[in-house]
Amino acid sequence: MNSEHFVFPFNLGLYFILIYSVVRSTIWFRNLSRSDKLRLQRGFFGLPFMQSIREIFMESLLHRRIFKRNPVLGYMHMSLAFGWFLLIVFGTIEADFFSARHLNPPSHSIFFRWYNPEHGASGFPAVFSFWMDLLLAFILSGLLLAMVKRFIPGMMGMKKTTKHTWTDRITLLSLWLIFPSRLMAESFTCGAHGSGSFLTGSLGATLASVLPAADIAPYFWWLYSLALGTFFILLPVSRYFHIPVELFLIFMRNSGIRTGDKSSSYTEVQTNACSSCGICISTCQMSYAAGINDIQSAYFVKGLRNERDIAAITANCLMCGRCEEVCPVGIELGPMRLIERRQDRKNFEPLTFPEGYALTRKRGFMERPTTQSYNYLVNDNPVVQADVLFFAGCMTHLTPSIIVAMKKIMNSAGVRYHFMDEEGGVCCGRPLMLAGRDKEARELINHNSDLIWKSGAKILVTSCPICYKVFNESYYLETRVMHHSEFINLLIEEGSLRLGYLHRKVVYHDPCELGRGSGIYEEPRAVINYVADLQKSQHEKNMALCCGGSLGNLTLASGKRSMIAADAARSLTASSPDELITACPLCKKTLGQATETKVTDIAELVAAALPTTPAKAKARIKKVLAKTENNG
Amino acid sequence: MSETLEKKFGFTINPSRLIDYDTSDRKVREYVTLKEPSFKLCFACGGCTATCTAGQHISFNLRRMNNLIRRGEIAPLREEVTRCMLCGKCLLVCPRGVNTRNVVAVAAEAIRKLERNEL
Amino acid sequence: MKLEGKKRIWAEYQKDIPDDHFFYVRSCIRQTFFAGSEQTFLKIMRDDLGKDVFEDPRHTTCTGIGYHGDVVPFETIQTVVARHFALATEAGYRHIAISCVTSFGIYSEILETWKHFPETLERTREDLYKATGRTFDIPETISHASDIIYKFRDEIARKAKYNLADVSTGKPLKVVEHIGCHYSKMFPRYGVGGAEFPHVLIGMIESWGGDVIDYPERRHCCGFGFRQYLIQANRGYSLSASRKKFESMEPYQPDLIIANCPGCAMFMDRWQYTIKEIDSVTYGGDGQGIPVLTYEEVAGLVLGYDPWEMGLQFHNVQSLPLLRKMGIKADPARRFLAKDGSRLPEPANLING
Amino acid sequence: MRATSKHVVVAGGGVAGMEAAGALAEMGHTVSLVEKEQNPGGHLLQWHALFPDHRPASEVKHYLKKRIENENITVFTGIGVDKIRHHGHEVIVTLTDGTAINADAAIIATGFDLFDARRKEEYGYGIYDNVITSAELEDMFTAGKVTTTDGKTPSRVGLIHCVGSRDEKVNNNHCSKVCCVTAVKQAIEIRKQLPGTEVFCFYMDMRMYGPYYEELYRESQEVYNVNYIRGKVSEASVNINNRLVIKVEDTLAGRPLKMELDLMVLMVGMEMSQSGTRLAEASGLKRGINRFFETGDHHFGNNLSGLRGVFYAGTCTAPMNITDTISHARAAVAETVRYLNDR
Repeated sequence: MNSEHFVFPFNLGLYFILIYSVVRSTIWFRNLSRSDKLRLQRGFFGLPFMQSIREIFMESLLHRRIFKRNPVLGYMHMSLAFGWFLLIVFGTIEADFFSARHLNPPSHSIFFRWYNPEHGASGFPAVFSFWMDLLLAFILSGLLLAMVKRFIPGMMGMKKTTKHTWTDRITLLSLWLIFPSRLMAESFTCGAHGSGSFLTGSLGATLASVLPAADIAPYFWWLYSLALGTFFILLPVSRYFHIPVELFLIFMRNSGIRTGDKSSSYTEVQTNACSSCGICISTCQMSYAAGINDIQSAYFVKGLRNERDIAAITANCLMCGRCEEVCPVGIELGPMRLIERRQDRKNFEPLTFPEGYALTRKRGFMERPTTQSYNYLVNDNPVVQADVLFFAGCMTHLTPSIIVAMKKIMNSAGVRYHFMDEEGGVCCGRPLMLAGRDKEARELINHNSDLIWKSGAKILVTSCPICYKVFNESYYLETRVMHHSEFINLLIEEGSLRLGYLHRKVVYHDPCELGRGSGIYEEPRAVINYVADLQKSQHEKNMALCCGGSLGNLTLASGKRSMIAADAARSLTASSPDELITACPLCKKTLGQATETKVTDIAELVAAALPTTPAKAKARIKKVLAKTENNG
Repeated sequence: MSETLEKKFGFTINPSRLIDYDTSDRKVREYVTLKEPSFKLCFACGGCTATCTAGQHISFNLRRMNNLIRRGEIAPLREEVTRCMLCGKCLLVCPRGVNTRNVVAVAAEAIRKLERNEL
Repeated sequence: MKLEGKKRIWAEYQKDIPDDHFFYVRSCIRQTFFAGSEQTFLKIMRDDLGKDVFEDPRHTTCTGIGYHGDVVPFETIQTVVARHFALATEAGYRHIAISCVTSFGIYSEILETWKHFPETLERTREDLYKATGRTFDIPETISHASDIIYKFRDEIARKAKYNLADVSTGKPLKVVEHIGCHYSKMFPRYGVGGAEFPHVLIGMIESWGGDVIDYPERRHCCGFGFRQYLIQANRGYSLSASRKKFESMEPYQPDLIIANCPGCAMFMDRWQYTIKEIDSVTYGGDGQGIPVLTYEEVAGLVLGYDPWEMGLQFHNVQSLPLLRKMGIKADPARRFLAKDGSRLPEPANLING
Repeated sequence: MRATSKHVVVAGGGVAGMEAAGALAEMGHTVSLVEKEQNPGGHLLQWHALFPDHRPASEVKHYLKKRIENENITVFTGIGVDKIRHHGHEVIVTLTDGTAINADAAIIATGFDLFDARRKEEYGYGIYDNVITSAELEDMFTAGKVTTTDGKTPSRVGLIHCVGSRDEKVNNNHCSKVCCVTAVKQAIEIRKQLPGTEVFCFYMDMRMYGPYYEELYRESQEVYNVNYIRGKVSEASVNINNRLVIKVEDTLAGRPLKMELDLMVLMVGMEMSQSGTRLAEASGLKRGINRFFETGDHHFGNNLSGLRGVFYAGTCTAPMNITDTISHARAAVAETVRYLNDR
């Protein structure tokens, strides 16, 4: 048989995937908004380019982030990606170096051994083929781990791993076949010609001693080429498409492109850049605390990619943002879910196999019709001028202790403030946004903005992180927006609060919307450290847990919520602190129901540290004396 | 009834206030119960309504709304569902753990579907 | 529907209806709108049953409409009724026969009040004496005229020339009975058969060969409800109440409605015209409207009286199809002729005129 | 033991009577248990399953049957108690056949009568088909199938609370306590037997006063989709298809509501028993405004009658569930024994 033909599948696949990627990325580029186009162009010829190269090396090849979280998993990805990369690089060098002509077709370097069976028997070539064998071994070790992970995820310290579609399976199979078949092919060839190094050479020799190596070799070269070809051709319709797409994503991100609030080709790139590694699943509290295992970001993204009806998945998420923190590809999962929630989708026909190759997705942005309307809101009440506005927020009205504390604090600091929603105000609009009803939220935002502008206040203090985030991000204000923890910190720094020290061991719980949501980590800690003994807890700052009460989730049943709350409370109180401090009325209520430990808002803690006035103290002493006399 | 008749008699036939359970349309109720089963648990204590943020500005009454859904009285619902601000305050007071916020969302959805004949 | 169940209830609500010597008090509405009924009552009582029924021209309205319309105070109406009793006493009658259900309700309400609050009786005696110098004895019995016809229903049946049946098929007519609210809903013990399943009209229908229809809204008010009808803007309530009843009885295709209350007879009749105008709906099996007759008129028909003598033609829904069914010969041409043969003005908008 | 053995007459062989008799006999006292029906057991005999745990009534019946299997107990059935009077050191109990029993003490456990639903004429009990009482529904459960009079499976059943309770129109202002939870229990049983049947409870207040009652109520909504409409049914009638039509105000919607039913179950309440009433009048025993026997003290004399040596047990003093009845009977025994010892 004429064995030369075996290169055909490989070539087919290679050229297909090259052309496909180029076309696809061009289309993505074309669909970008003008500003994003400019960003990308500017980025390409500037610093961002270098950053991207570096990031590609660190993340796409070395998989540093995964390494940090899970070394074994990191090694697996690294061996496959980086190993293969090196194999290609050195393969090409080897081919160019040792063959008559330079600039060979890719197939020449990939099937180098077939073309030069005698090569590397001795001398410098031998060193080179040793190196190539070493790389192959390196990759094979990673492959072994991959197989282990697939069949027994636990071994990789992964609680869960993603489920596969059948195209994924075929692609995976072909991927798995590539290197073993290369090993076998090379070994047989080497065996037949007594060449090859420690791996291919020795294995080849043993095989040759019992089998007609020369006759068998071609079959494995065919298999090798077929595996490569299949892999390349199926790439666009399988999860492994993320490998090329991730490179594109990195360039885009480094050029400053962000998700925004509408689906664009950037969201599409992100969708395709997800490797379904499953890290998001094992990080998700809904999974390990509430046993819900089909709504995590990996499934969400996969659903997007395959055009499934994912309304239920989209709604059923706490929006705590923990998955985004750990996503090795750095996909903006939160914003992408919100975009999906803003959509109004019906009649899906899931992508079928050939459609998977479609260069553009019909899934455009379909805005949901408005369901709410607040035309009944009028603010005809007289305008109140004040330097500081205090907006407690809906939830805070259910935790009056926080309000009382804030009043105490501001009074003792001599702050001239106006309690904006004392008689009950209007919702800040964030809950509506979390439910994907931005248009409606706008109505409330305008209503509140109007009040705030009229007040002419310089600082707007709120006790609710949910309000805080939306005030910061979606309100057009000249007023400085502060969460009360920030504000208290400010009062302490400028010395207008005299505080005692409470000898209490406390643990601080970062509310999602305040911590990950708005990046406020230090101020609350500073405040707490100032008045009490702040202990570390298992999950701090950007990896802090969600209390479970989140308004981000529309559909979660109260039972499941309390499971999450209980788990969070357990971990927070592991060091059995005297008090559990938080900075959100919703967290306070939710955790309060989940633990025996006293749950206090940071404001209450500070209020408790306020010195009691001498007069009061005297009165108390009198009382005590009186009592003792009566008793005695 | 035409203007002339109105003039002729000086009165009309008053529309009935009756809830006729056998003729009312219970599709919305079925949809809501399916999508948000906790809806069944409401025993009309009115806690949600008492704490309601929107309720301080207008007569939005979640307790009444639930009841109307149950009776299949859609007409008065249409506007009522649009009033809620979805702030979720009611979630924290409901003694029966009804996912009140989603009840509103689902009810609004159901009514939209009803109008599109998708129920 | 279990008859024995009803019989048990009827047995519990039997009232003592005297069999002779009645002091008859007329009804404002009836003697204006269908005077024939009261005339027929007297004719049946005196000619067919040979009873002594006395009328005093000095008898006045009981002012019930004013009382329920909130313009006549209770003290006043007590005095007015006391005067009626005085007239009866003076004429030596101890049994009152009342033509109007409103009056009947007023009388029973007042008697009950006097029973439970004797001071009001004393006050009334005083008021009446001061006003008219009259004194009175409380009558032994008060009967609604329908009670009396009920009592003698079988005697009437024995004298009957016609039955409440379709002569062509021999099938009994489907009859709806409607009882005035103030007949027994206020004081069940005052009504034959109580408040829930009054027997007074059912008894007549059954002994005269008809079939009683028990439809869901049987208990429902005809809609007159003084405050509703007397204020024009409120008449919509009155109208919709009647329609509710019609809608509910419609499936049974009734041939005839019998009422024992002036208001009911009048409104269930007149509203059929209004509903026809507003909703262009006419009820009744053949869409010819449902004739609404008083129990006296029906008794009269059974005894073979001339329908036009009784004034059936003065109802809005004409009863020609009904008469045909019952096999009663009555010449439509004679409907609006006066005794001397001169033409009376013909009412407009009659249903199946 | 025998030496101090005393003779006690227990009037009424229902739950309270049987428990009291059993407890006394256990202590070695001689007991004459007098029951007017042919078999002891009282209203329990008619019940199929009990709230709040759907336990078969037969288990409790069995317990009580065993309770009175004691040589110290003589059971007289088919005969009532006419009169009880205190004479010297003795209590003389006259039976309806004239025989007088001289005893050391007596316990009155004449129980209750179920409200006669015919007295709520507007509901048409005994007049319309398919209007039944809660007790008759229990018979259907025992028979194993709930059907309409013409043997069809009802597609909608309505349970009407407070029939003859909390209703001055029938001269009963008291709450019968057990009907609410009975309705919930029966609603669940109907849904279990006929999953395709809609069940509605029409209530004024849901009075889930006992342990696990509220849980049962919740379960009925969560698991069995029982519907609750707050409002007292004002009247029932039948339409041309012989389906019941009820009128009620949906007080939560503030609007009148009309509904067709295939089966209407009246949750009949408890009233002072007629035998008890006769006994009270003959023996000059006081009765409260609720017409049940009036006890010596609401809080700490809840078993004391006006007569020395005569004590009350169970629902002859007020509506009670079985648990409370048994406790009350035991309390009555304690009072009796204390009296016998002090004497």
